[in-house]
Amino acid sequence: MTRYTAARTSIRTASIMVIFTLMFTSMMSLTYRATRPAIEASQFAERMRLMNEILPAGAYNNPLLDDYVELGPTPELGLDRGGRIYRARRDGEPVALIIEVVAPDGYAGRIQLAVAIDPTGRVSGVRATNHAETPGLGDYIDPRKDKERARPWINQFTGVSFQEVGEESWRVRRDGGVFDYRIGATISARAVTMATGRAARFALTHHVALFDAKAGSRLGEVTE
Amino acid sequence: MSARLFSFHGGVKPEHHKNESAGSPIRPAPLPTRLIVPLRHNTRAVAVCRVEPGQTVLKGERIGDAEGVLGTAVHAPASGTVVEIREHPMAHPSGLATTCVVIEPDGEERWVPHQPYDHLASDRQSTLNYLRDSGIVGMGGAAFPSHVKLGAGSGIETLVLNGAECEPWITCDDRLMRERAVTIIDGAIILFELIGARRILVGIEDNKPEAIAAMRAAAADCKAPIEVVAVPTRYPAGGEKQLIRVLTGIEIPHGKLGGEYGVQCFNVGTAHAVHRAIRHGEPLLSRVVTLTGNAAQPGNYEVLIGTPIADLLPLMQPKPGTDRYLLGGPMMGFALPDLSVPIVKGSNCIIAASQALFPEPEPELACIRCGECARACPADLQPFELYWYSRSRNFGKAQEYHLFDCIECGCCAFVCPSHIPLVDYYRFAKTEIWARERENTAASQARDRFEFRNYRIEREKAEKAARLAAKAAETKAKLAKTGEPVAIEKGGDDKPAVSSDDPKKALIAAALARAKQQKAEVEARNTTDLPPETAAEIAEIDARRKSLDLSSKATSTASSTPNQASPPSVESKLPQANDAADSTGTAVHVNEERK
Amino acid sequence: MNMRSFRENAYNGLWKQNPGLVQLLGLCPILAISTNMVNAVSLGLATILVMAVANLAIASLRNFIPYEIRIPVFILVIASLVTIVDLSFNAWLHELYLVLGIFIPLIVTNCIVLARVEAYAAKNDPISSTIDGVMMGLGLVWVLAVLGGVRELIGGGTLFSGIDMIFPSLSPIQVFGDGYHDFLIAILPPGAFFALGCLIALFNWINMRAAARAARRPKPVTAVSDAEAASAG
Amino acid sequence: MMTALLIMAGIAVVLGAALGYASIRFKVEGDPLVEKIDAILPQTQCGQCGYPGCKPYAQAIANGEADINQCPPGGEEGIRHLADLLGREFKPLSEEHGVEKPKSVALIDEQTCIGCTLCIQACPVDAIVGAAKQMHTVVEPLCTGCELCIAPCPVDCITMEPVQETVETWKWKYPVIKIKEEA
Amino acid sequence: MIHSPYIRKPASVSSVMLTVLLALIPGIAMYVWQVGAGILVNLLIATIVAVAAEALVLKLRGRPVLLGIGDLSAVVTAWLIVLCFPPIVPWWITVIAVLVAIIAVKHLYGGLGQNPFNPAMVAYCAMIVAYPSLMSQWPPAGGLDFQTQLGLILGGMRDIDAVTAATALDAMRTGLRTGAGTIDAVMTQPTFGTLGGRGYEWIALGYLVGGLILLFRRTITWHMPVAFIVGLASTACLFWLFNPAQFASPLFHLASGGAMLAAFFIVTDPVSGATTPRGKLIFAAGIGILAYLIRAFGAFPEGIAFAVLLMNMCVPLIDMKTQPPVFGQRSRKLP
Repeated sequence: MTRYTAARTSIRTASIMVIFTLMFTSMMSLTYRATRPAIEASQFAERMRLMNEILPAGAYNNPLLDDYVELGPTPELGLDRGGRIYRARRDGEPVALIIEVVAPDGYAGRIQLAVAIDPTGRVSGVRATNHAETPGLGDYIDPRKDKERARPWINQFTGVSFQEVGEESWRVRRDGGVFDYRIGATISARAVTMATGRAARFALTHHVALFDAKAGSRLGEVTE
Repeated sequence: MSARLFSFHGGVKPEHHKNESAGSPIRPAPLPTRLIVPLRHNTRAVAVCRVEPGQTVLKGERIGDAEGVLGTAVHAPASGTVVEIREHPMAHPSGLATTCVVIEPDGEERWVPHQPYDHLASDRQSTLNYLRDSGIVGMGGAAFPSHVKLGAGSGIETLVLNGAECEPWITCDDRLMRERAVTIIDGAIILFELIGARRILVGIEDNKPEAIAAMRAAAADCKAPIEVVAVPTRYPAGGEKQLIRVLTGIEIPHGKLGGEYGVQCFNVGTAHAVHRAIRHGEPLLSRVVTLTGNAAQPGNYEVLIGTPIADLLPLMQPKPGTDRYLLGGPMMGFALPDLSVPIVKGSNCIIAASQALFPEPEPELACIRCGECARACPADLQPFELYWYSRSRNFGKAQEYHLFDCIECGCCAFVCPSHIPLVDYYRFAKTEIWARERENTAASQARDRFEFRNYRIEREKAEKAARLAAKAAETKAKLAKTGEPVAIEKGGDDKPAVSSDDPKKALIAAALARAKQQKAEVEARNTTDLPPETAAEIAEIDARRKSLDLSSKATSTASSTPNQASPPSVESKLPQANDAADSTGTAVHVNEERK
Repeated sequence: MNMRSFRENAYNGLWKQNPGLVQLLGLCPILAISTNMVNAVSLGLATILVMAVANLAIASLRNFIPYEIRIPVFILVIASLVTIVDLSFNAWLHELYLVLGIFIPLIVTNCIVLARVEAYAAKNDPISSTIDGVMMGLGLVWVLAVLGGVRELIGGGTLFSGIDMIFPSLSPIQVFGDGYHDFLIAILPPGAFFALGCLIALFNWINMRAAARAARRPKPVTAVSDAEAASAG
Repeated sequence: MMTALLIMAGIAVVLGAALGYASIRFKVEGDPLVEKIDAILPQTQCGQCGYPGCKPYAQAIANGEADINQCPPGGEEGIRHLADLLGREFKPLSEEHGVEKPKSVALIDEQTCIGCTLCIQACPVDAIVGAAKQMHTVVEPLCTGCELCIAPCPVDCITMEPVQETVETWKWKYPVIKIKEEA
Repeated sequence: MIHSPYIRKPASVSSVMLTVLLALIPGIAMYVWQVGAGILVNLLIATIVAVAAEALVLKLRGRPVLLGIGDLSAVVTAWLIVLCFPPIVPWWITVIAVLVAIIAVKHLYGGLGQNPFNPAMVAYCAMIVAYPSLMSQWPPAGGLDFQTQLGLILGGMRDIDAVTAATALDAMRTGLRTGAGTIDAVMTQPTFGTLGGRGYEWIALGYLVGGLILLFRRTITWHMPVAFIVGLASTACLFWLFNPAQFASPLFHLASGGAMLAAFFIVTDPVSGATTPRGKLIFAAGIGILAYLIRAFGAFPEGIAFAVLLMNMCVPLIDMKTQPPVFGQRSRKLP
């Protein structure tokens, strides 16, 4: 075998590297193209399943996932970079707002929640969409992980009205409120409870503006 | 009396047990039937024997000459006959033998002619040589030659006289100071004059008030600036470096002698021996030994060097229950492996040990790193770390933690709540490291010599090749004249050892070859190939002719080695490596005078 | 490809050179996802797929890859394959993807894939490389299954939790009943280290006993019979 | 899509070229491993390993030609050190290469020696001095105990004497941990 | 062959450990007086389990069993574990904790003297992480009779929430986090006494007395307790001066939680702690500072255990870097 100089070796390795890169990158992009429709369909189905968990399927009849408004950064809901609010209507009448809210003070960081609230401030359902709470300890906020399968903890918010409970009592029992928590994992419960309360108050104060906004529009500053 | 005292870190206060023997005055021990005088003083220094079996010697006659830097002379402790010169166990924990001169005393105590030595009239070096030839070594235990100490350093400010005697049970220095304070002070003044110090400090532990009083009385009578200082009783205050620290505040690092720091320390016993040597011309023939322990008659005896210890035991009448005898104090001494070993210049005490006085240690438990040992260590070491690394044979780490600063005083093991024989681990690690150093030195020496030999063989081959090439060139030149150039050129190329393309090299090779050839004309050409194949044959057939044949080869080998072109660095490396080994060894072995 | 080398591959992957217990490669995913058995096994299966395909691809292409750039090329191949697996799962096995979604990209960072590619596939023929990939993957799977099972059992008192997300007809087993106090530390990261440490200790103990027994027995045990014993157990 | 491909290709060119360049320019010459192995070997130069000296054996180990258990003078400890250095498993000394013996030095019986110089040529470290027809002597501190001088001697006047322990070479023993069961 | 020194000081590990146990008694007495005798039940359980586990492991490891138990170190570990735990913790938590400490933390690392971590603290951390709810149930001082405590420990009673209260540290933390107001407002809750937790401040005093006994007997040196207290108090003081409404006073921090127990009995563990004098100061001060930071900003109300473990990890480095200069190597050669 002949001895290569540095320059010749560089050219050789670089060209082989390029061939491999092009080959495998093309394979990746082809796969990406081939799978995109199926992935989007799956994601859509997944979102709808979540929506239907917190809002009964028959309660609305508008295309829920298309009827949303974009929110700008809203510290009140813990949304640093904005989020979406979906609007459920039945025959054009407002039924509920589905608000993405973030509880920043979870035991293991941020907890993302989807909260469905009707215009009177009554909670229709809450789900944790993303969290990293300690497995076996704080992850009971996800009903699939909750050991009390018959009566998941997070379902206690269903049907509770923010107006009736009052802001002072919208806390876990340990802090003097009305909501249960699990022993040893107060922080997770406290975070979810407080975030749900904030979402309810937000829905209560802003529901007119939110329902009136054009679908897909972006609300910069939500005002009264 | 107003001297400010300093303190050293650590130390312990064991029960001192001095009263057993301190009350009895020094008595001469009876002359033994045989004196066994070792020619070795310590692990490093051996004297050269200058007597023969059957020779008659006088008391004080020199029987061994000083050799080496650390050597001192050895003398006959009594007049009599040299019976034999043989290997005999020595006073060493190993119980190994060393060369000893065995003398049968005739009991007449005839002295060799001797007269006082005027050190003031002689120059310094000859006085030091005189002391060396009088066999003066440190009497504290390590037997370090006094002339070496006296010769080291200049501008010494303070002469420290060590009368601290901190080990429990030992009282020989105490008695010596009580009874011979004047001679000690006189010896100290001689030393003082020899090193040109500005003051003398005598350090005595405050549990020896009689000795302090006697020394003060003696000091008061002379003009030299002597101060007798009572130092707090705390083991190891009698360690040379600890005492210097206490008296002057100076700390002498490991491997250094006091001379570099303006202070020098001698044992009171040494001062006494110096007095005998200078004022009376008597070499060091005897020393005071404390016999104590589990004994009915503990006391102090003036014992001739070379007296077997077994001969001394009846003097103290050991009580029943005595199961072994310790040489030295209980903190640093060792159990005698053999009772026939002789008293040497460093032997200060023999303790009859019983289970009641020196019980078996409790079983060793795990180290809990409580740090007691570090608190007790007078060398400011971290004994538990040293233990950890010595135990796991991680010697590099142990040295990083200053293993060789350990003076083996035993304080750490004394206080250890887990009853770990810490000092044993350090001794093990130290000797192991020395052994490895020796092995490494030997290995690198062997490697160098092996490489040099290979180089030499290569060179010889090359020279042979060059010779052949030169011959070929000659032939070529001859042939060139006759006009056959092509074939010869090929022949030249066939010898790769001489690159004929470089004219200079060829010239050198030719020159070398010429020189070689002249020499080689008398040589048998085929010797290199000869030996392996035909050796046996030749040996059987014609020893005479064979040896003739080979003799020329051997001489050529021998002569080629030193004379010819210097090889790359190997020759120059060899002596250096040896020197380095010697100096590290020396540094490592320097012990401290202690009692 | 003969039976003998197949057995050797199997023995190496499942026991002797087990990636989880001996090579200790890919500790990050092993420790992170072994909180329960279902997650652990699922990721293990995805790893098998990636390892088999990656080994096959590299072994086929090995003669075209210069020594100097082998590592970037290997990583490129592995990363592409993992992306393809990830996308395919998302598109066509969406249920499984929901469980494994976040773990599949982790396979790229799993050193075991790169290690086998470098140590085996780059030097051997495609078929035995594929088998090596599968066997190493299976070795990882059983370790993951044991680890996940133990942690889940001690930490939560259940087994197969989350299986209903893959097979809706099945449900987790409550082993210790309701009164069990979850020993949370087993599920938390420290538990992963403890459990793996104990498993490795057990593994070494078994090996030492086997070695001791082999030493006592006059006839030495061959590697093949050991492999059988291992795969049977 | 094209952008992605181009970016990847760009990265590939740069990295490929850099690696190729580095592989030529930063090549490490020489083998420090041989030196490390050689430092562990006892330097007896006895050749029991099957190589003509310790350095060649070190070279052979580094090249993977020789096993680590072929050096009897190094003994078990030496094998352990080699195993540590090379990350291999310890294995007992290979019997075909000899057995571990206590360190010895050669001793020439001065009465028998005929001065043939054969041993002088055999000694790998030039530790034997003497000339033809003169009695030869082993320079004891230099002798590595390799035994290579024994075979060539025509009159069998060389014997190996174990090195005696002296006060200088004496070592303290490792403290034996005494565990006494009480009660 | 036995070598010098041939004489030894009459000291032993078991006498050291015995002194530690005796010094714990004032604290335990205060515990019984203020909170109830339930703690004694757990102490008994822990002692038995510790000795049994120690004996078992020593037997398995082929070590002399009696010698190992005789050093009493297992008992000290057991007592410290129980004294860190809530006194009404179920018996099986005590058992698991002791087993973790003796088997996993001590013997898996090689037994007494070889464990890099404080066994009692590892056991505490393992349990608070594993059973956070049960480990945060503290009985209010004088609130529970012995019968109830026994029921809780032996597992008869389930409704634990009803009878327990938060510790002072926990209440302080929750109070401040939920915005109940300032320190002063929180301190009016019945959990609090004059300085720390009601009743529990007396126990801290008991430990202080025991600690002084240890100091007096020279079982421990002054370095660690002083450095720990100074570290904790000065950090607390810094924050307190910065904002007295939101950060509790140094005295509160010293008197509540396990501060006093830690100062004299836990950070002073010789095996897992630093050994050089300067190292001891750094080690213990580090624990004090970390403990405060974890208390104030961490996820758990009490941070000493975590702080101890974190500093345990630094011990080899600390000991290496704080070696005192050896004799003759001091910078000043002349006084």
